[in-house]
Amino acid sequence: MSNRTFAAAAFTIALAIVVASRFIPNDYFFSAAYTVLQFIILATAWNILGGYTGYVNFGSAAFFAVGAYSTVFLYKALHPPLPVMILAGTLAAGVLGLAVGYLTLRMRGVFFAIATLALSVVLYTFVVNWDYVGGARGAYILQPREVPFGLRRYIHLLYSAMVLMTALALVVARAIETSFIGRGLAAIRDDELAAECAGVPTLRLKLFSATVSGALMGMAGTTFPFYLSYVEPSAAFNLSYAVNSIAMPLIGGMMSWVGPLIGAVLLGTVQQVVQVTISSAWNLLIVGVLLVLFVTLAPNGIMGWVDAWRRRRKR
Amino acid sequence: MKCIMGIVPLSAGRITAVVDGVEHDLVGQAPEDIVDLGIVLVPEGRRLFPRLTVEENLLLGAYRRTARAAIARNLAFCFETFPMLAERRMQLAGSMSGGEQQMLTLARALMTAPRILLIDEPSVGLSPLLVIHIINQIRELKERYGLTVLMAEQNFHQAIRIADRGYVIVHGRIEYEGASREELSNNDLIRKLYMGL
Amino acid sequence: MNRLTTWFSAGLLALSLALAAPVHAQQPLKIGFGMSLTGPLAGNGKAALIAMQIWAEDVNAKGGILGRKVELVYYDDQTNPSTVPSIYNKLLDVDKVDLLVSGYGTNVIAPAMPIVMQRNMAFMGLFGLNVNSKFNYDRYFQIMPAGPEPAIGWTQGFFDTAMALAPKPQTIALVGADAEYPALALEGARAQAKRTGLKVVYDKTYPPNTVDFSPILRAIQATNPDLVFVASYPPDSAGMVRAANEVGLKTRMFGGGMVGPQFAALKTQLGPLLNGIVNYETFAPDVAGKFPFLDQFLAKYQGRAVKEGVDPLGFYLPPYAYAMMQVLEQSIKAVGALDQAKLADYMHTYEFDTFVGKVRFAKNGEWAVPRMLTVQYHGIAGNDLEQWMKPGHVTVLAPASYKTGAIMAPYHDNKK
Amino acid sequence: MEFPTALVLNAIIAGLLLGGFYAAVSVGISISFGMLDVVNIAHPAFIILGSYVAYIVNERMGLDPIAVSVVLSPLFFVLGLLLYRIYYLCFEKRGQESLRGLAFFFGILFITEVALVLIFGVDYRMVQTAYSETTWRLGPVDFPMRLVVPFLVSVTMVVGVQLFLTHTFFGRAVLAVAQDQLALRLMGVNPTRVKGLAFALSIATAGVAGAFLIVIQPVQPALGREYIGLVFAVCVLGGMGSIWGTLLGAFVLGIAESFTSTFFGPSWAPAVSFGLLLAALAFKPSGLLGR
Repeated sequence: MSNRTFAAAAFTIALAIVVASRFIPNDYFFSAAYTVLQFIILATAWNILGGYTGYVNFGSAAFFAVGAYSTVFLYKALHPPLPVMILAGTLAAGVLGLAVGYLTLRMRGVFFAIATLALSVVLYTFVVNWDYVGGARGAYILQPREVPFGLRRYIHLLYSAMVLMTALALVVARAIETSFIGRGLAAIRDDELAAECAGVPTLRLKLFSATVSGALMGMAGTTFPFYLSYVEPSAAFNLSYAVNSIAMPLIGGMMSWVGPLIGAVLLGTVQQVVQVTISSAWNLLIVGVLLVLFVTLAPNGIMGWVDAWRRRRKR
Repeated sequence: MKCIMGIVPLSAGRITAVVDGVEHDLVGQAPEDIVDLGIVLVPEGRRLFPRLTVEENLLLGAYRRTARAAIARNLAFCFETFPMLAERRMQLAGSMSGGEQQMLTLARALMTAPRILLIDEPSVGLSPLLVIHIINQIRELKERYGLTVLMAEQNFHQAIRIADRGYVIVHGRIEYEGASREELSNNDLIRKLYMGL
Repeated sequence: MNRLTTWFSAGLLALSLALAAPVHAQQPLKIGFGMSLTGPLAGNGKAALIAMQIWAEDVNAKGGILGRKVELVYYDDQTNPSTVPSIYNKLLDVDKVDLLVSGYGTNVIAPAMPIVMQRNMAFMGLFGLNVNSKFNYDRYFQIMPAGPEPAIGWTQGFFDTAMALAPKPQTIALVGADAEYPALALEGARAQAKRTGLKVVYDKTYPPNTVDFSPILRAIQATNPDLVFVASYPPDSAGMVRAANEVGLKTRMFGGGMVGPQFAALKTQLGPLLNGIVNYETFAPDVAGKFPFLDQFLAKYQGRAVKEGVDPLGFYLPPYAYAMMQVLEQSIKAVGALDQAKLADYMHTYEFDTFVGKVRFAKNGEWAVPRMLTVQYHGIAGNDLEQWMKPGHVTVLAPASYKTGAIMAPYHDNKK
Repeated sequence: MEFPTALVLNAIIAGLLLGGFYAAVSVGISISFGMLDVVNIAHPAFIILGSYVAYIVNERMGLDPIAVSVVLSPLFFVLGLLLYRIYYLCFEKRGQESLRGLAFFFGILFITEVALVLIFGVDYRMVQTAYSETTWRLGPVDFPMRLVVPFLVSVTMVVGVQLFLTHTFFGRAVLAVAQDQLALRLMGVNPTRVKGLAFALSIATAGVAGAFLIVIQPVQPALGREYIGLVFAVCVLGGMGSIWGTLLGAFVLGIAESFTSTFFGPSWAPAVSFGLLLAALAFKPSGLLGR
């Protein structure tokens, strides 16, 4: 399937889902789905740099927070319509991604991961000390009382935006994967030096991949302030974003765009279910145990299983 | 040689070694256990620990129990044989030139107090002058310690200078076997292979 | 394309499975909330939960409310605000609860607000700081006794006490953690300093995970302030108190807004180090006479708390969690129905008699009159818990109607 | 901005004391991550575990937490051996350690955290020691024993580790093991065994560091997360695989933190520390004393 067909299909399905969801009377579906979709975007975005290119980003929370805080800033400063805020947050996080891309010039492997972690701490400190966006106190972002498109509640609008953004993230990820860019990135992942010798424009590709990855993560964060109504730094920079955006592609499989999607749907749903069924410390335990089990027993994630199964069937 | 050391699994045949009159079957043993018998390989491509100092590299050679007993004597011998190493004992191994590294590799192997020394391509990447030097050092070791040395070397002329016995291996098969220097150098096969005659 | 649909529908299916919880008959009266049972605020969250469970048992023993048994439906919000919207939507749409109350603290109350407001539910908040200032929701009520202007009410006692000192203090240092509560308390303190004409000579914040506080206190000491106001959370409160002791801080009043000394853990661990500190409390054994019937609750609570491994004293949050439920109980009984508008009306209009005293709500849902106690710890020896359960070590300095003694200033003289 | 002598002196001393503690929490990472290439992100969780062990023994028997932790460090050593065994069998043997190993340790981090929550609850715990409230004063400079005792034990431990690594055959094998495992085998050393023992040593240091932690500040199960950034920062800033570097890096971060706190505003301390780390990574990736 060509990328264009795929994109058309993805957006058609996304629109269909949006329309179909209007008949779901239950708001819990929307907020739970919102969370899972948010993780799909984060996992997909992380995978562009982490899975395709082999640079482990520990600072997903920072990109997410840049998206969220750009919305907070614009809300306070100009109060523009939602699409503008989404676009602005995506761009801002993309710029941060570009900066992180330059870090890849000098660092590889764990050093890069630690640099992104450090970057996240530095950004956190800046946000805490930036009073205009609420600083340590946090900021209140009120959901508008009027909801456009005849939707019943604002969460439905946020959910619909999330569905479309998820489709966009998947289309972008798949396009990168199947194009010459994806092959270049894979070459970098396998052996950066050899790739460079073979004429792969490694720097440009890395910058591109870091920028796109960062922008998508930021995009996932742009609607977060409206979802919560109240943002404070520790919520926006929560460790769970960094952990989940690594764990989900790992569980799903990192070689293709389908892996993070499956991982996010699986782990995200399990988290949602566990949260409302086993309400105690045990729910963190489940994430921990799942993580350990998957990396020990299914080293290539669920997609690894699927591929192995397919290969066996062909034979 | 990698088969002897247990690094590459054996496809067929037997490997045995007689150390101190006891015969050992080497097949299926881990490299570290083979080293424990006194059989030591000087690997191709040097394989030093680049971020350790010369001295640390040497001391690591003396890890096995029997080597620790003789550590002072062996260290003194290494520094005497390769005075350059004594000068640079605090330098990081990775920052030395190729020839120096080759000497360190050899010295490090000696620190293990070997009974049988296997040397894989000692001349790779070295200038002709250095090759002569290294080969001379190997001869000295052999004579001084009564070491058994098994050396694989492309540089035929240098190699046969010190060899008691020689085997010519072409494409993995032994094509010729000789017991002395003369026997080896006056041979059709050798001439054909090495001198293009 | 087929693959994509499959994955999406798999996701939707998984979600809908989660939604398909069994729907019970409308028999019990369900009260729903999220509570921090894990994460940084879990200590308080669990303590509050125990108090609410005790309330439910008490009510059910008396035959429930409106003839219906009370059932608490709660989920762990992990002290993570992002979990809150799903929890409250689930409570409303799947569990079909009749009433909502909040979890513990501002950052889990605020995310519940838009959902509560869309459904026009009456909403009781448990120790949220000025949450309603942005939402202006007329069915929001809050049980923490900080008054209609929480930042001001919170700090009032400290400044009233300070300004009564002779000679009048001139300078003040403000310090607090980079987090939501300390930021608000500092905001209040700044306003109070302005009002009382105190000169602010130090005004800085620190990251909550700071290990060593002595550099901060030395910097403060270098400005030689008459008063030091601290707004902190438990771990940094402990660090501050210890560092003040080690640095040998000299000032006339020290403390004000420290969270932590209210709990048994810090009371016993810091012990004599707390001597001389002026701080806020919501209850003290010295004024137990003003809290009739509270002792029977505390007796029940303390028995359970030890088993659950949470604060064994239960002076701080649990009585208020219980009182929050009492307010609901009394309103429902008076209204005779679960009509949210009528409940809210009733709560705005009438005064409630709870375990924490008489409560009346202001227009914005906060207490009409602030009643945060300002106390001074003194005469503490050793690290046993017993001394804290009896009167004599916690003098109440403000508000006037609760006052049990005079302040002993300066702070460092209390250290012998 | 003024810099009075007494404040500067105190800031230096406080920074050194803090740095000593940071060195203790990071030295294990310096071994496992710096020398063995095992990205043990769960290290802080074992530190917290150490805190709780020290706490229980202190509470039940009134023994000094630091002494307890030193005596009980063999337990942590054994725990480390077991953990490495699992790690080796699941990841190293299959040659896929980096990212999956990282996720594995993330999982271990959560599991340890939850285990602690289930056993001890979520409340903050502290210990009281004989020296907790003593402060020596030398002129204008304060030496709070609460920090001095951990500092001394920590520096002893770190220096001990360094001497052990550079002056024993085993220690040198640890230094070499990540560089060339095959060459090490040719010296008659079993690299897996070396790595296992060295990893166990790193976990043993975590146990001791845990006792320092609970002497210095109150501890709750999730506190470990706060230290993830710090331990890697110290290790990388000091230089990978160098124990002296770790000690130096810890002192640098400690002093940077105490100076920022004293003179500029404590709120900026993390930005300064991690800014230093970023700068180090960008301009001298091998760290201060990296080889």
